Amino acid sequence: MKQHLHDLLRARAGGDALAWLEKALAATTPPVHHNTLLGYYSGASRRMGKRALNLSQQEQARGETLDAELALSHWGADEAARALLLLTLAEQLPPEEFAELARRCYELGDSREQESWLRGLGPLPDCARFLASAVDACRTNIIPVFEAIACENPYPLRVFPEANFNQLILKSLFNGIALERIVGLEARLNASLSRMSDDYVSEREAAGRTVPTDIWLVLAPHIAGEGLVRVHRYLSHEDPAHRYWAALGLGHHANGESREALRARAALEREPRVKAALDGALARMG
Amino acid sequence: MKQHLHDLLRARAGGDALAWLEKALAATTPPVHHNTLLGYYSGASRRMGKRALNLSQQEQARGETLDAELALSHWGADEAARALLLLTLAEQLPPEEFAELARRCYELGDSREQESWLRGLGPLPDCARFLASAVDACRTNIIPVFEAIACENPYPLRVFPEANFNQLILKSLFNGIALERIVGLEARLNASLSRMSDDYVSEREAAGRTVPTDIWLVLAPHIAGEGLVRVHRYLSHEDPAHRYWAALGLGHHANGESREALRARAALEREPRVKAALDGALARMG
Amino acid sequence: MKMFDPHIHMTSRTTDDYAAMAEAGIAAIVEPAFWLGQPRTHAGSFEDYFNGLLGWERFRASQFGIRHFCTIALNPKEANDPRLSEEVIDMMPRYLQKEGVVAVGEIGYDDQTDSEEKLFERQMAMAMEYGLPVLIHTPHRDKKQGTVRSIDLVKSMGFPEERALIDHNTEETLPLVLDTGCWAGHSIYPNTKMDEERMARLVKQYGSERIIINSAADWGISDPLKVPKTVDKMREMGIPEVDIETIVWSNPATFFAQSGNLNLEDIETRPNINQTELFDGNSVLRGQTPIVES
Amino acid sequence: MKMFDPHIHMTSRTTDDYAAMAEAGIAAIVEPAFWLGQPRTHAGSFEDYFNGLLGWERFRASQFGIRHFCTIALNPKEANDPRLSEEVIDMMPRYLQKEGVVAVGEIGYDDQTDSEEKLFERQMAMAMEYGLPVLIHTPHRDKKQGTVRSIDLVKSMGFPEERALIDHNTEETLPLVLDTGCWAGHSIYPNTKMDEERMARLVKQYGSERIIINSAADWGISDPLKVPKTVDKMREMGIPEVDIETIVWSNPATFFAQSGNLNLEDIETRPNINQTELFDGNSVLRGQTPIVES
Repeated sequence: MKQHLHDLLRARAGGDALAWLEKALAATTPPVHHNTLLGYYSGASRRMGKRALNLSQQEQARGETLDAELALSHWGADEAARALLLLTLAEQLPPEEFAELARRCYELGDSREQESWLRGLGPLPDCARFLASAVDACRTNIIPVFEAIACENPYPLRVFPEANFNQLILKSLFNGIALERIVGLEARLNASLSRMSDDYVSEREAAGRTVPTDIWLVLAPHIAGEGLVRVHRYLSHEDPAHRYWAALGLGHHANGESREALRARAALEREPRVKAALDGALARMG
Repeated sequence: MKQHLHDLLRARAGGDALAWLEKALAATTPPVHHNTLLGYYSGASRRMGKRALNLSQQEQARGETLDAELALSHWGADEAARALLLLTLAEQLPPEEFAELARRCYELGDSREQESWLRGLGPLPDCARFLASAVDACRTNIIPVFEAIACENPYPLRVFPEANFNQLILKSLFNGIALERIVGLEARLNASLSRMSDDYVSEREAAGRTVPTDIWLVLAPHIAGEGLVRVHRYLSHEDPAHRYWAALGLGHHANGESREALRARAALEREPRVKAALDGALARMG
Repeated sequence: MKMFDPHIHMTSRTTDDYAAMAEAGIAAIVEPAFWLGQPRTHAGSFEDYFNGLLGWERFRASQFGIRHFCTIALNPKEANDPRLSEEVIDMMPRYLQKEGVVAVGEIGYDDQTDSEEKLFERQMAMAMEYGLPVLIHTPHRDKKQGTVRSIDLVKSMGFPEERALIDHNTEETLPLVLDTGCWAGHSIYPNTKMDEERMARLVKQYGSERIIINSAADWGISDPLKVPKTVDKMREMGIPEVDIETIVWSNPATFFAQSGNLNLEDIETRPNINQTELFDGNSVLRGQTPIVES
Repeated sequence: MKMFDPHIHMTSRTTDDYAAMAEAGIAAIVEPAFWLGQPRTHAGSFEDYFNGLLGWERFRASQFGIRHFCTIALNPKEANDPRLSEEVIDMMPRYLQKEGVVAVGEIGYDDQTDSEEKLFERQMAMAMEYGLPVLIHTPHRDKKQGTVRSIDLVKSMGFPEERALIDHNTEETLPLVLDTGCWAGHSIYPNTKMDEERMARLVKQYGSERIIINSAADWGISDPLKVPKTVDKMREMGIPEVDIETIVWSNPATFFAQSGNLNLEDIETRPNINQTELFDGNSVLRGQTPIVES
């Protein structure tokens, strides 16, 4: 990954930027002066620019062999440079010193630096040691920072314990962030998440408010009783988005209880996208 | 002073309050637990109440033999208790430990605690070591805290270097605090203060704004040239307060240049208070 | 009508807000210690924040004739860094003995993690030790579960229920709180959470006993006049004056008076405003024509 | 008319203020690091404050389509505690390399003490090292003397005058500043310091070259709309549009662009507002109907 990032930057950056980058990378040779490194970590936006990498097909293919779930194409040049800097540091420093310095890069970062740091977490060696910072980042009110850890990022899928993963999903729902943007969501569905989502729908309904349409994807799979009845109700909702996500969620339902409801709806459904979702769900149930 | 404060509190506080006070005083015996002491320092307002001591004539007389310039009668019971606590600590602790703990009492204090601390500075042994905190207190925007160091308090008179004393006077003028409330002001008049006050009047006049009437007390004594001409102009101002303070200030003028102006005004003046001030100023010049 | 806003973060609000609040009849407020929109990374920041609540902010309020009280705590959103939380907890006893402090709060759950629970419990114990009420924040996410867990903790610790105020209630959590001896707070927000009309409906259904409302105004889109606006709505919907007054004055005053640091007689009278002294370029009132009351 | 408020402390202001500013035409602001009404006692508080300026506050502004820049410094009011000032100065280089930082400031004199001067000088040297402009606060007390001393320091250090903005000018200090190559800022306050009409008169007398105006709004009685209000007054008094635009847009933009962190082309276009994502109970927009621009 280190080599890949370096190649991507070399293919894009101008002479001044590359010269700066090489100087920054040279500063990773021990003994490392931490404040200098923190300065380089900050300086990347100004020196490398923030344009997205926009990978070519060939570059994309190479990236996928290294990490199929990393959305490198959307990273800015500054973000790639920051990830490269940390990957290089990880090779140069003893693990504890590296972890301490990496954490300071996060804590002292402005929003863009924090976003870069969170996006670049996955490729770091022993990345689970940064779990506390990643979970803490989920508490932020700065939506782009939250998106950097929650969206198009495989780190939560791979490292977050269930409780933290569920909080991340709930916060995405609160913030109107499409659940499709969460990497590996279907692999992390769980009973608590269904229960929490169901409580959230109850709260919204009691307050006379609308419900996020994609909530059914995480609510339906482990729900029973009244909650399941409610999903079935939304399966016939006038908004096709509700019908679509309810069908998708029911497709992940642990038992076959919903087969009848799905069949009944499929018989009436006119919207092709929803129809496909209903058929898919029925097919999953076999 | 310690004994006097203790007696004043014993004559006023109820049984619960006194029991609390004795417990607090007992906590000053080394080894002192700093957080406990800080707790007692804070608790005084709640336990002793904030009513002013209102000294009897006899108490007043005794206080004046100890420190004629301390306005004990206006201190609250809580403030007296805090001063007593610090005086007792000063006897019990090595000087450095005492100074450190005393400073924390100030830094961690709410406004009332800071006011108490500032009012109680003068009687502390080697009180000049707290100059930095006292000067820092003058930067506050919380007017009652500023008043606690600036007004009815002999500490600035006794300890402040000229530059800090002048800033205190200027800030009092900005805040509309009557200069009469500053202890020993006449003993600290100086040329810089006259120059700074004169610049302030120029700034106010250029902005088309009014000027504090008592500024002449600190402006006039060391002024010459155009500044002196201006004081003479205000000596005939339609507001008698301006005339009064201009007369008083000119009475402190270093040379006799103003004698003619004072005499001319005295011949016209109808306001008895202003007339007395003019006569007094002329008498001072001999 | 004299009103009390028992939950408002004035540190993030302006003097224009203070002026409008005083004009609308708000005579007393409680500013709970919470977070500032972004996590702090040093215990020293908390010390400076607490000092600000007890010093500068109290003074700002006094300039508009508003009595300012505060609560002190390590809030749950910043309770997950063990280094920081130990230091903040260590400094709390110093603050809990100060006269402007009327409760330990906001404590409670945010993400409902183990470290939040540990600090929630420790601070409840401190409130018991210092004889103070507690202000319990309930989470935005998984609110009902968070409320149930908060109530369970109050009960399992034997914390006096009449000294616990559980805040940010909704239609679903209010009956759970009223089933206990705890008080129930409601944050009235522009367009979300609880609004004026829903609140008035809850009062119609449940009455005024142990019901408290607040604006929770802060650095987000919020409205420091939500208490008076909810009063208007309650009137419009025919709720008796005595119930309204109970909700917006007696209830919060009675609850926080349990701290021993809020005197019910004192707060009946508005403090004198003396703005004459405030001409400094650095004071809240920069040379405006002063208001003087004798 | 697009306007720039180059000195406003949004940390102490509300989202209502942001909304009103955007509505009035303010498209870019600079928030200088200053003090918060009460002295901080820990360097960690400054770190959290600087992080807030570069993170949370920038995000809040972006939600209203306003570009937020900041300046970083240890201000003179808090420059007298040697322990604290060393630590803050040590952390500054980390911040001076960040992209949102357009100057070192506010530096300068407050009480005009020796320690203020030492830190003023050190921070001027840092600005030279990092190629940044400086924002120089002039004192309220003994202002003229403080301005003269500030100008003397700029000259004696050989600091490039075109990169120094000397702020809070009055009738008496403006000609002193214009006699140098420095820029002259003016803080327009409600009822005091400089007001709209006096400002317009100064513009009539001295023109628009190197003249900058700001609201300096903060936690005191101040007005975040003083820039647009002064624009109205200047129009009313017959000052040509081109001069007005120079004062409220080109001048501050040109001055801060010298940092390399403010791109003149970028700020000509308003950033897209995307509020769709902000439904969280903890975001600035708590579930209000979102504004979406494409």
